[in-house]
Amino acid sequence: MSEAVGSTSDPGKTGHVLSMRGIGKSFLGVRVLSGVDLEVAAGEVHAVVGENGAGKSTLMKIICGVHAPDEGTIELDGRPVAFGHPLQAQRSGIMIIHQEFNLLPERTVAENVFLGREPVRRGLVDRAAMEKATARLLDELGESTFGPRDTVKRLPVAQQQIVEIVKALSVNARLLVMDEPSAALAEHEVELLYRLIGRLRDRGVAVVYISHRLREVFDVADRVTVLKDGARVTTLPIGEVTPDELIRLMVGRDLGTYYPPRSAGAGEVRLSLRAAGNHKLRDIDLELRAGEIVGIAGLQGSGRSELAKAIFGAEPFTTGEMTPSRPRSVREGVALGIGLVTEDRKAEGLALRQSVRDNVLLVARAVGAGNRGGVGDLLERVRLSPGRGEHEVRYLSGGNQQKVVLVKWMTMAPRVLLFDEPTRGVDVGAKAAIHDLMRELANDGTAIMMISSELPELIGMSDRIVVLRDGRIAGTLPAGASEEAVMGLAAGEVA
Amino acid sequence: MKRALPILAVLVLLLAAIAIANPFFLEPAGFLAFLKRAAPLVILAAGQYFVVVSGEFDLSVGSLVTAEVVIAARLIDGDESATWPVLALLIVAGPLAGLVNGVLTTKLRVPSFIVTLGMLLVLSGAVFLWTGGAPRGALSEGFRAFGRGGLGPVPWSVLILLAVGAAAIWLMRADFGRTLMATGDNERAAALSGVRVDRVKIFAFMLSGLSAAVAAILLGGFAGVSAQAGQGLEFSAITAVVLGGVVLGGGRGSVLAAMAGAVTLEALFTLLNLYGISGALEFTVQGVIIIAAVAAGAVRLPRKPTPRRGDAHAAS
Amino acid sequence: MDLLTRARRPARLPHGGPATHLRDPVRVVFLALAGLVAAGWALVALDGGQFLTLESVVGIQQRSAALGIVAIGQTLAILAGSLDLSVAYLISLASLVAAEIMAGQDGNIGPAIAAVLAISALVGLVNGLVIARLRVHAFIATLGVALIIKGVVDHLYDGPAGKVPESFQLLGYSRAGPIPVSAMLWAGVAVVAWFLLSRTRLGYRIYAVGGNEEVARLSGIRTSRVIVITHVLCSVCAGIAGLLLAARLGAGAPTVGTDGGYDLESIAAVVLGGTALAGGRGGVAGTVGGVLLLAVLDTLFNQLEVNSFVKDVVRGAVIVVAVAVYARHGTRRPA
Amino acid sequence: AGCTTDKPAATTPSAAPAASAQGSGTGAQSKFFVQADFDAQLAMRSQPPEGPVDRPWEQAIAPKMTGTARYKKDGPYHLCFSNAAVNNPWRQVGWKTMQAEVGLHEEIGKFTALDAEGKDDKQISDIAELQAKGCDALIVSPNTTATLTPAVTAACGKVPVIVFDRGVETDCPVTFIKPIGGYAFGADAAEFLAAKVPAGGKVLALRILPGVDVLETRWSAAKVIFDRSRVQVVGVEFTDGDAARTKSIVSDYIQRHGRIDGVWMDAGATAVAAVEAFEDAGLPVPPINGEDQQDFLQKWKDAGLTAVAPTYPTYQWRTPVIAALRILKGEEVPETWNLPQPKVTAENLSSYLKPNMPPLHYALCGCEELPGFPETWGGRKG
Ligand SMILES: Nc1ncnc2c1ncn2[C@@H]1O[C@H](COP(=O)(O)OP(=O)(O)OP(=O)(O)O)[C@@H](O)[C@H]1O
Ligand SMILES: Nc1ncnc2c1ncn2[C@@H]1O[C@H](COP(=O)(O)OP(=O)(O)OP(=O)(O)O)[C@@H](O)[C@H]1O
Ligand SMILES: O[C@@H]1[C@@H](O)[C@H](O)OC[C@H]1O
Ligand SMILES: [Mg+2]
Ligand SMILES: [Mg+2]
Repeated sequence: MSEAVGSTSDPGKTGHVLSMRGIGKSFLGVRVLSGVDLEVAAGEVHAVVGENGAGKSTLMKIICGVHAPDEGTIELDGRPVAFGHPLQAQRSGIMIIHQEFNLLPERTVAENVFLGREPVRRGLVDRAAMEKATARLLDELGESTFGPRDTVKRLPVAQQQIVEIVKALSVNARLLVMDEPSAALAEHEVELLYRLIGRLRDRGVAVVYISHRLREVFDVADRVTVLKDGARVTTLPIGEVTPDELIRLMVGRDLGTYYPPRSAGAGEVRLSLRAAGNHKLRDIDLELRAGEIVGIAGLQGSGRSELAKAIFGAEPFTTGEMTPSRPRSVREGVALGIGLVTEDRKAEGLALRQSVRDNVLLVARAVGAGNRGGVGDLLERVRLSPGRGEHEVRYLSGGNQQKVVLVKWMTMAPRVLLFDEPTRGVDVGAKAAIHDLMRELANDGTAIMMISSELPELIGMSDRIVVLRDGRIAGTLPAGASEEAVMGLAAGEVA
Repeated sequence: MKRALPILAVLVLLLAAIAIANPFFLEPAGFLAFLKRAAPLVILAAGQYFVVVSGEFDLSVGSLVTAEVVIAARLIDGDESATWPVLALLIVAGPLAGLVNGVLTTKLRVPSFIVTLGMLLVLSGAVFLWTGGAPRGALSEGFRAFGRGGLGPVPWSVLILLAVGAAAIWLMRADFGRTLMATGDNERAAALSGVRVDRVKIFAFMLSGLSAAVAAILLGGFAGVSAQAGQGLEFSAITAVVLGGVVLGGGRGSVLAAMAGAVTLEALFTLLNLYGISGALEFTVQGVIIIAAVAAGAVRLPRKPTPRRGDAHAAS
Repeated sequence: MDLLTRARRPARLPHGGPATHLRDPVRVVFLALAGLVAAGWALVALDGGQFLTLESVVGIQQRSAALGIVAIGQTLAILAGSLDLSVAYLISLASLVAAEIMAGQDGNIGPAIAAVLAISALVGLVNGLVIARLRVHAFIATLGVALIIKGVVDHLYDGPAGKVPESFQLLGYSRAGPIPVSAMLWAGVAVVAWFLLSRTRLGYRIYAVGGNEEVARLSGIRTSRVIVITHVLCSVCAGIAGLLLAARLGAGAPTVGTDGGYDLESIAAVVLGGTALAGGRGGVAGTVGGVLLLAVLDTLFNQLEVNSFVKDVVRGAVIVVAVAVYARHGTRRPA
Repeated sequence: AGCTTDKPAATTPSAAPAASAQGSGTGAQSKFFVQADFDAQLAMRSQPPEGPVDRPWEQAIAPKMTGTARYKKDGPYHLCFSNAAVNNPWRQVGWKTMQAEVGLHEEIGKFTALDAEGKDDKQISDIAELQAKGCDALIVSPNTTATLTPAVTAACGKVPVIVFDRGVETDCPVTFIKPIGGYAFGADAAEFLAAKVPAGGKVLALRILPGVDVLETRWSAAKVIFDRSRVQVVGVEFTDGDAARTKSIVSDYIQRHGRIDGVWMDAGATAVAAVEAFEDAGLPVPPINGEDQQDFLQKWKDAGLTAVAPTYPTYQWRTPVIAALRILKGEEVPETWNLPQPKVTAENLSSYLKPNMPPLHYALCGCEELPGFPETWGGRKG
């Protein structure tokens, strides 16, 4: 805490803590931001929204010294600043929770929280002080399941996210940037985040909040800035805009209805589980039918991803039965006609430095089958111009990347397709396109299972919702069930 | 191909400089002699490429080359009729060593740097244990022909080099190559797409072993049996691959560029020799050029983001 | 009562069962070391000899001191996610610089040590800058620097040169009872490095940079600086080893570093000690164990007069097996 | 325990004067060159050795005997050997020969050998460790001359020490065993070339590596001879003892100079590679020297080369064992034991050529009568 910079010269609720003007930035000749203005006042929660690739994260990285802007000025409390390194931003009281994972798995919680700012006494790192301060912060958050000395890699993802939040709070920041802090959190966990943000606001901290979940934006923000194609569209008090208007501002058009219409009815049984289980799952009975989208709900760690991976063959089922047969490897899963759109496309779905084409053909090449000729048609079908086939995937927006993953499985014409968080971190426009595609695939006779932590999406898309709790099926709900009903089952409360 | 351009430019420049100092180099015989000398390293670089692009290292190729030459000499022992059986044995033994490297790396999850370092120690120890400290026996004339003789004016080594080069390029365009590349880029994504990543990597190590076997046949043929046949070749091969713009860590670079890197390295040696840079300072020049070339080639591309849920460690 | 805590199941945190003992590589190395000493005792006794005589205990330490010091430096580099292949040539260079400047005169010892440390630091600086600023992979960068030093050394020297005065040779030969001065020097370097890693900010930053350079940078750490400093320290360790070898040889020798195979052997000792080659995990204690393990193995082979080729085979196998054991116990859970 | 040192009291290395005679193409004279030693060795070549004619490893040229009565003790003896390395065929043949020699003597109760694997530092520790093993005599084949001196000096105080092959910079060992030496080797080859290569002819000199005294003296003697002759030395190159490198270097020289009229080599191991470079270029092989290795002798015969092969006989590995026993029995031994150093010529080639032995075998091993011959040396019966 020795270097923490408090807001000693409080500009008051009127002055702007941060004011950026005319910010422009290009990467390798590609213009990513141009002429962006952003002003954030003390005690304000300022949401920044926009489609994937709109430039939100880039703007945030400029604020905190990761990137230097090509043009424009940044003022902090009215004084111009130019950060050459994240360290300088930190010293000026700017903290950020990055969109990307930002912890050292091999180090302890306390070491991570104070990373780069370790307190020293007589030249030596003061472990005790560090751990005490971390413990206090965890306490403040009501976090009691882990302590300052636990190694981060042993924590589940949600708890790792808490560590990141604690890390940001450990500095008495005057400006806190949160770039999709909720992406790894389940909805109810977001509630806690709200409370934290509220407390920071009361303390006069300026907060920049980025999320693709519009509901969160309306829940916490005071003002919202919309970015589109690297430029600022507008900045509005949150009370002056409706969700539909906000979407139109982001996408530039009306998106109409949120979810495609449900199908008429389910067809033959494509896959069924009887009392299936493993180290994490118990007594799973489940049927997936042609033409049907089955939603899987549950809290973080309830076993949803595990279920998808086990059906797919990436993890084993050790008990029970699966028909037509139980795959013992991914290849056997693929041979059974099963595909899996993983929940983390960058870590598990894509080879980012390979071309779109190589990614799309990966499954077909791996198993030596599939429709290789029709790649161009498939790309067109998901509205990716076939000309982009040779582009490296990492240059695509999140939504387009997700489409590549989808096409990868479409080359195999799967009988069963499992979607794990298919729209996580995907903007509203691409999200609607993916929803449409899922329904199209179902209508073409594919059996679909969909996991999502976003309840409106899950309820909007599913023909049937299976709720998992602690690795078991807590119940099954019909299409259109209420959020309360789902949550009740998931959390084990009497609904 | 685009990534191969800078190295090809450097290569042309070096070749021109050699030609100026030694006009004989422009004659077919002179150029063929150069290619013949470069062949073993180029072949090794092609083999090393498969391993590097899959995200691994193979430090054992140098001692594998030595081992193969020494084993061949002892087994053939000057007996002409043993030539072909022993050749066949070498061609099998190389990939076999690669198989062990690959299995230990993938199944035991030991970094390949360590596995192949261990293999280096084990191979050199075992071979000399078997021969009592120095090579014994002799290679037959038939064996030597691959490194000494030729088809008319074209040395066998050059023909073999062309064949290996064509095969390597073909392999990289085939399903194997594409899945290997994807594995080097993102192993987890490849595995979840049905790629048998262990098998693909093991195969890459086997190809590296095979290239060592071929290089051993050419080197043994060229100069006869020697305990130094493969000395330092692992470092030369990795250097060549990197000079060709292939990225240590995997997932990027072309096999053609890797081979061009090896030719460039050989051209560099030739040039330094021609201009009479004193024997020792040659190393200094080589060191400076390697660092400079790699530094110049390291265009600052955006780094791979570390995803929230992924394993924070890239494979070594 | 908030949802967050209720919904989460308790994290699987380590408990002190017997399995976790084996999860710590440092314990494994020292257990293996103890086992080897016991086995050696038995084997040599069967052979009619005595394993731990004063001479062999002194021998083990003398044999491991130089490698030990280099390996400490290498540990720092590897922890920071780098590695240094130039140490072997630097050792040769350092021994020559030391012996040439000393030229047999006691009065020159000070300047000679200063010069060696300065040159080593310079080499480390170059290594570090090439890696951190020019963004050349450490493997290639340090290999390149190794070639540069080799060229210079080979160009200037064709055999042992210089002379180390008697008083400085004591560094290589004196001992207090069973503890040679060289081993004390090694212990000193190890303690300093341990202290650095576990108690100073620099140490924390070395782990951070090795664990994930991008995370470190985003957390406000000047990663280039950490890498450069680490390489300077690594090279200084190699320089100290060069001084020690000069004291032992009485002269500088252009091949003493490469003959000793200090480049790959130091890396092998580090990973044998459980430090992850990818960086960010491990430490000095393991390295000390790794070096001692190699030295005891050497002594055992010596006593049993095992052919040196068998040694290479065994050594190669031991290294691979050890790292395989760590891989098995270390990273069960995906992060 | 107080402070102890295992270090010897004082060493006085003889700084070799660099008698530099700038010659044509041969560069500066080696700092290892000592005119007196050069003269002595060249003279020794024509001095008849003393001792049994059929056992050259027991012969000595102009021996100055030294008494050893103070080392006399009763057997059985424990002999120890600190070996620099077994890393090339020459040392491999020698090591086999030494072991066989040990086998001949029942009075040797125990023979302990440590291999330093080419590492100075290890050999220093090895020597220290051997002293603790209760050796009656210590044989040392030093890895490097200067750097092993302190360790050998230290050992001298405790046991009788016998040094052979490469020397040390102290005369504390009871005896130093070596063939006549490098000057004689280098001169034998250079004189041959000077005689066979026409005036103005281009000679290429190939050396293994710099800095090893026994190799430095070979080249420095050749340099003296070449400087006096009318041949032109167009290049002096280091081959690392690597056949491929040798062949490449020779090919390059042929390419650059159009022709090469003679090849001088400081060691024979890569002589065949040099010969092949001419063959592969379709040129006649010029006068060349090799060593007494079978592959070269065979090539010589098959291709009818104009060649000579000075030797550095591996039978010298027998002598230290013999010397050690004599010392322990209190018999006199030469202070410096100069073994005869024959050369293979066109006339006596056939007597050294042994087709049943492996190609890297050294003819002058003196091992033909030893038990286990020829199999132990990798040869075939018949
Ligand atoms: N380091 C970089 N190098 C090159 N291009 C980059 C880099 N970082 C971002 N980009 C590109 O800049 C554009 C804006 O990316 P940015 O990450 O800021 O978008 P975003 O609005 O945060 O999107 P998302 O909602 O998906 O997080 C994208 O096209 C992206 O590919
Ligand atoms: N309590 C826990 N301790 C350790 N790891 C956990 C824990 N809970 C979940 N994980 C890890 O998190 C990952 C996801 O687990 P799981 O399939 O159970 O979650 P999920 O229901 O899909 O939740 P989500 O996908 O939202 O994280 C798995 O890799 C699992 O090992
Ligand atoms: O020891 C030396 C040996 O290694 C070399 O091959 O020939 C000369 C010897 O002195
Ligand atoms: Mg973003
Ligand atoms: Mg999940």
